[in-house]
Amino acid sequence: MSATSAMLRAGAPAATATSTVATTPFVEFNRVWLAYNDELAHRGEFAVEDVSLRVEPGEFIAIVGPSGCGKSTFMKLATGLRPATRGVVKVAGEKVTGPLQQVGMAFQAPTLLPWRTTLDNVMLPLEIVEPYRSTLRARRDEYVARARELLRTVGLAGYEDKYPWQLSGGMQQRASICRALIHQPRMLLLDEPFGALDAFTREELWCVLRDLWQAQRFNVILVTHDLREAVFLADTVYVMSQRPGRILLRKEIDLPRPRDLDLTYTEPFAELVHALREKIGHVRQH
Amino acid sequence: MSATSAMLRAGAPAATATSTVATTPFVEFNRVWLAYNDELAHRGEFAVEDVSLRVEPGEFIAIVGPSGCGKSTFMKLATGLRPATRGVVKVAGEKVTGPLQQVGMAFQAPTLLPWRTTLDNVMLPLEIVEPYRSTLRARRDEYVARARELLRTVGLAGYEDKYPWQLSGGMQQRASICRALIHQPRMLLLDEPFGALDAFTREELWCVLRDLWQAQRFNVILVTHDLREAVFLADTVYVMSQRPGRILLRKEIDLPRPRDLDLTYTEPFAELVHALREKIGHVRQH
Amino acid sequence: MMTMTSAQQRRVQRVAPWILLGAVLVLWQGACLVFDVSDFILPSPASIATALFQYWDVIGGHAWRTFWTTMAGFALAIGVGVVLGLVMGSSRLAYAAGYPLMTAFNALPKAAFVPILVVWFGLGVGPAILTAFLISFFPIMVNIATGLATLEPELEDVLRVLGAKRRDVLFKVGLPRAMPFFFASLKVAITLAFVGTTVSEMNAANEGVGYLLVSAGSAMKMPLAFAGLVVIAVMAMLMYELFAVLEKRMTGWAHRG
Amino acid sequence: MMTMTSAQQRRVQRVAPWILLGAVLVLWQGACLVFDVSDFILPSPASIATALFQYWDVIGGHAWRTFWTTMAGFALAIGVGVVLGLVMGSSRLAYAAGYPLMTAFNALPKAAFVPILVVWFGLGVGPAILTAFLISFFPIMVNIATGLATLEPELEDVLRVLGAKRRDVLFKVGLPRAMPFFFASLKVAITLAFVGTTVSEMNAANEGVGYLLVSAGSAMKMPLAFAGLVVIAVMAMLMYELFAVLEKRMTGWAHRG
Amino acid sequence: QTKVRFQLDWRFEGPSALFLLGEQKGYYKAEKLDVSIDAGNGSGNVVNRVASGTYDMGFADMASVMEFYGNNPDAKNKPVAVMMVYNNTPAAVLALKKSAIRAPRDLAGKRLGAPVFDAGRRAFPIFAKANGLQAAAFNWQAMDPTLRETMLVRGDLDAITGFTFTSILNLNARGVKDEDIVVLPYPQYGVKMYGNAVVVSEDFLKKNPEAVRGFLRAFAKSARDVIAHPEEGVKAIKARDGIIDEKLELKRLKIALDGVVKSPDARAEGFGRISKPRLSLMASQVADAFATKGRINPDAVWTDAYLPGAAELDVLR
Ligand SMILES: Nc1ncnc2c1ncn2[C@@H]1O[C@H](COP(=O)(O)OP(=O)(O)OP(=O)(O)O)[C@@H](O)[C@H]1O
Ligand SMILES: Nc1ncnc2c1ncn2[C@@H]1O[C@H](COP(=O)(O)OP(=O)(O)OP(=O)(O)O)[C@@H](O)[C@H]1O
Ligand SMILES: Cc1ncc(C[n+]2csc(CCO)c2C)c(N)n1
Ligand SMILES: [Mg+2]
Ligand SMILES: [Mg+2]
Repeated sequence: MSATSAMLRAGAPAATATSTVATTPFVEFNRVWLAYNDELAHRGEFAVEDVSLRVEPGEFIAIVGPSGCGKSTFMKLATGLRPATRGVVKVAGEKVTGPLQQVGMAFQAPTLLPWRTTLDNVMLPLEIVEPYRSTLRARRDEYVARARELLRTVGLAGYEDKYPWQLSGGMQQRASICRALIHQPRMLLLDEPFGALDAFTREELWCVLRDLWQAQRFNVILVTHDLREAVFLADTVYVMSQRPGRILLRKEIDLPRPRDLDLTYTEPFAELVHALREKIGHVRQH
Repeated sequence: MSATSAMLRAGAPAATATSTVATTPFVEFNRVWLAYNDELAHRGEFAVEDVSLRVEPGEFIAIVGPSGCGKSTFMKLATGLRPATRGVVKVAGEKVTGPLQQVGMAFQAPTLLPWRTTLDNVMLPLEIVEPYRSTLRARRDEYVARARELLRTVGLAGYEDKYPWQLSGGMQQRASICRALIHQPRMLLLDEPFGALDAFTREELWCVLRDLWQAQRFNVILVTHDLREAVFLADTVYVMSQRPGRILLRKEIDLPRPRDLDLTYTEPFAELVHALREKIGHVRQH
Repeated sequence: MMTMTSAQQRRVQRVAPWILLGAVLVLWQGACLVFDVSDFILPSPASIATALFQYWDVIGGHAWRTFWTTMAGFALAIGVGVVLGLVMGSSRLAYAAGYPLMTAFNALPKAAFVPILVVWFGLGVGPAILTAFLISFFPIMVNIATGLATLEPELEDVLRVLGAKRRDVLFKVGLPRAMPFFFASLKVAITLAFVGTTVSEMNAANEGVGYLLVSAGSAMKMPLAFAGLVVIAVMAMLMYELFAVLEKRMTGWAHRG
Repeated sequence: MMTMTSAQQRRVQRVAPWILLGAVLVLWQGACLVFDVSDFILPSPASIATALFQYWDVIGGHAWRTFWTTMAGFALAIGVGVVLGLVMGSSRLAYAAGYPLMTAFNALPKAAFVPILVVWFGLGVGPAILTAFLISFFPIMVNIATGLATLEPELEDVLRVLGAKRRDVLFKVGLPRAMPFFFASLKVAITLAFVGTTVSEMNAANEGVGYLLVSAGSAMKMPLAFAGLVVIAVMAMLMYELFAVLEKRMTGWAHRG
Repeated sequence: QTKVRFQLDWRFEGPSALFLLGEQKGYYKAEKLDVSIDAGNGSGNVVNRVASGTYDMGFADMASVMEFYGNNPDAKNKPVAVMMVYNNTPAAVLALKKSAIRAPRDLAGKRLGAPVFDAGRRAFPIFAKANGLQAAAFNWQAMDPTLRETMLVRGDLDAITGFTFTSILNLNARGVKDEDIVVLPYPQYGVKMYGNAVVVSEDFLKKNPEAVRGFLRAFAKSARDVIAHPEEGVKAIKARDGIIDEKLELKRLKIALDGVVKSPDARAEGFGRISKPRLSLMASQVADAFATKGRINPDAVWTDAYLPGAAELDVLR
């Protein structure tokens, strides 16, 4: 994939995903609680409770859990969009106090800006994030070409000049993924990015994401309801409980890399998925 | 499910789903084309092309197809939200010229009204559709109780008085499904209603929908990306092509009714799903 | 700001307008003293306060008259403005036909119409109410129409798919969606309504703050005239506070930033 | 309407304002004839047209003066209104502190300030430009502030998550989202700007339509005075058309109903 | 009881005592009239409102009345002057002593200013002609009445036109002493125009001639009292409008009485009355200076048929 290779960024972290040696973790949650406002906090209604986890540099983690359990909330904590009510969130060793730089995020809803065309929506991070911001004028053509290439990768060639409301739901979601990727972030957060896609398109995009990650080894946090997706892509899968969200289970996926789509039809893969499914089903009974 | 039985409506059509005798079809598409505006029509860019199909009264159909192929567009045609550029759409024997009465629709995006609480959003159809509209004042409490019961069924008990933006993505989607059901429509259109839900919640809602349908035998058009969902719920599955959307395949699902969740682990079920998947994969190569 | 609790912030926000008001008054008084501005040009806050105190009862009477006249005109403006806005916002034809003419009409100084209104309605509250109405319905109409015209079709479809009538769509989706626009326009319209009443009273009345303004002007009591202005300002501020409360209640869903 | 093509509809919409204008004129002329309204109360369209024709050059000169004066004041109002709106809309403290005072100030008839402006800036365009500015910046400010305050946090988050600075969020999301509000306010503000210029010219000027109004009024040439009003109305209508075109271009995304 | 809606030319200030004292003392009631007196904003408006039937009677500048006749010859309900009150126009040119303007001829080349509707400004061509000046040579500045004296004091203008009893007081208030003001009253410089008169609409006159007679009787009585005791008149104003400054209004009233009500011309012609030749001259002067559409017939503008008897009318003796 030419777009993928073109995106290999000089400063990408070199650590490999599977190294679990005592490096400082890239993302660290230390007993984090969040209530959406003071009043809810007083009433003890938390959206996530007592979440602790460590993500190594370059690790790909997936989060699964029932609807409304606090997955999106977790994402907001990890990017600093919401401050923790209690506990500490650290990213790259520093305490998170506000939104981070160099994050790419695809929200659960596509949230494309309705006054921008698809292309301009995808270009948005380049207008904000350095070093693109200051070189945008000089290298506009190059960046536009990159955005077009990325859109082509997700099957949106020919829709660059359409407005968001002229796209189907799944197309909007794909454009939103492009927007999260375009500036080659060090940390990529994807909140159910493939939820509105058919199985085939979805699997294609799995491969796109896998290749990008394989080449650049950024950190990924993926929220998904599709256990096959989680197992295929992630190094580690976290399972969250019903609301208020706690982390119930951490499952390392030790399938070899690089992984191929055919892997999903193999026995070990199916077993991992099944095991996760069982666990979640079991947890739900309580 | 008490909500389900409480909803048994006097005027529900009596025809059974599997009867393919020469009744007049409930929904009939006759070579329908749609372009989103005049200009696109002139350029020959259609969102759906030459769609013909017949849906019997009380039939449950599912539509699958790649992202952007025109499924949501098909729904808009079926409800009369969009007029066909060419061809004729008939519902209950009458040509569709504008939005129909007595339709229940869950859009792809939740589209809850942000100034209404969840409960008030669910109550909305009762303020519009007869006979609820004229009896709303007198029987408000009864209707509120019904809405609460319905919300409980989809796991939203306790969230009745929250505003949409205080709900998670999946919760919004469930509220939107409730809004489509509350007024016991004769025709129910669901555009990827379970896309944002985890597997377990999703299967629970399959059963809720199945029971409601079994009891009332309204018409359902379900758009989905989940082939298991389509096969489990529908009488007939239609497969659409890449854009511009055409109907490529019509597959009758002759699994016995009532269907149980365990059915999804049986051989015939898996075979049907696999066959559909093969077909779609094959079609995609072209 | 970062370190303030939300309760503290709310308290700061409550006193902020008073602090700003105080600062403005101090500056004004200072400028009057330093540049020795004569009362004929711009009376100092101190002399205005003196006038306010001295003529309290007279001003009160005029103010009350201006207040209820304005409220009457403003109520009319809300009614007509909302209805016209609904019509313009929901019919492209009405929009295309009516908007340019409405704009044209509203560019005319309403003072020019006061004599005509006096001929038709006599001296008294009639012209004042009508002037307040004529001057203030336009922003309401424009904002309601814009609110409706920018309604997302997706939200409209939620009702249309139920077979809702045009009226239902308007009242269940259009109007609520236009509420933030409506409240923005109310704040503009109330100020214009006061201006309208005052202008009309300046031209044709024996009562009201407008009359007070010209009468104090010709009696060469500029501080008194400015005291009249201050009273109008206070009334407008009170109305603003009322709208702010209503806005918070009714469009809280839109203000969750 | 159902059976019209969109091209036909567009044509109907183009002629609609002219038809309405014609209807209003015919009604007005009819009323003047039937009720025998004298020229000194409300001149008939025919006599206004006569005056327009007869004094074409004089009116033209005054109109040009009023036009550019208004444009100057209006440009100032846009600049200041947008900036203040940005400040108010993005800072809760500024909103809480400034809004009530702004409302209060805007409820005062600007005519009362013209004498002060004249004393400071002399007779001439200065007071007229400033009056046009003072009267018209408020709606712009209010609407921009409201547009920003009602911005959906989800859209804001799209930028915040990139580590965007406050300014970026404002310019990339806040302002575009506020554009429909902005254009609504422009339509109100331009009418007010014309009113402001005219009022100022009525009070202190030797030129401009405002001067024409009072001098024609005092010479009991009401048709000429109304011809002046007509010219203002036409100028306002032209500006409206300009804004309509701009609005269509810039906020097409919001008007897709 | 006949209802009479009466419109003053201006706000409730000094000269309005002539009308208000009678109201306070019940003189109109005694004539079986229910009179309501409203403040006004200029003679032009009085003429319009009486002509349109909004008011039955009013107090307006004779020149405005004549101008209305000249411009609206076909109007059906013209105001008719029935009693002269300001026998001379109160208009004057005013300047500051330091400007070296002492006589009309000194005005040549000077900057003049006044509101466009100011009676003195509009009649200035007549003043100019009477004093050998070229009216067309003057470049006027227009402004709101509230600005006129301020601009003169600030030196933006060399001279202004205005009513004596307004402009002198306004100048005083701006710190200019009487001895530093040069006043060139029109009547003393060859302009023999009449000032304000009581006007009645033709309709009202036809329907209620007795009411008009009664009104004028009561008004003459009121005027007599005011001339005898101006302070009492000022108290009547104060009762109507609480904000007035009694000292100031007393001074204003006295200037008005001395200058235009008890002027030598008034004493010669008699209070309330006019002289036909003088009125005819004024009619042609107004038609020229105000460039009216048609000529003005002085006999249509004025009637003395409703004046009270000499005993009641001669308040100046
Ligand atoms: N309002 C619109 N204006 C113009 N084109 C549109 C509009 N809405 C949809 N389209 C186009 O119509 C085609 C079909 O869209 P539709 O929403 O029906 O797809 P879909 O099958 O529902 O896809 P998805 O599974 O992604 O929701 C798309 O190519 C889209 O770009
Ligand atoms: N802005 C908010 N204000 C108050 N409560 C909120 C807000 N956003 C989310 N919540 C609550 O927080 C809880 C967790 O929400 P969150 O969006 O994180 O769930 P989720 O795991 O992403 O669910 P889904 O899979 O349905 O998207 C929910 O119960 C929701 O009601
Ligand atoms: C204080 C004052 N203001 C305005 C006028 C002007 N005026 C003279 S005639 C006329 C026509 C009104 O219908 C107008 C406005 C005045 N004379 N006095
Ligand atoms: Mg979520
Ligand atoms: Mg779709």
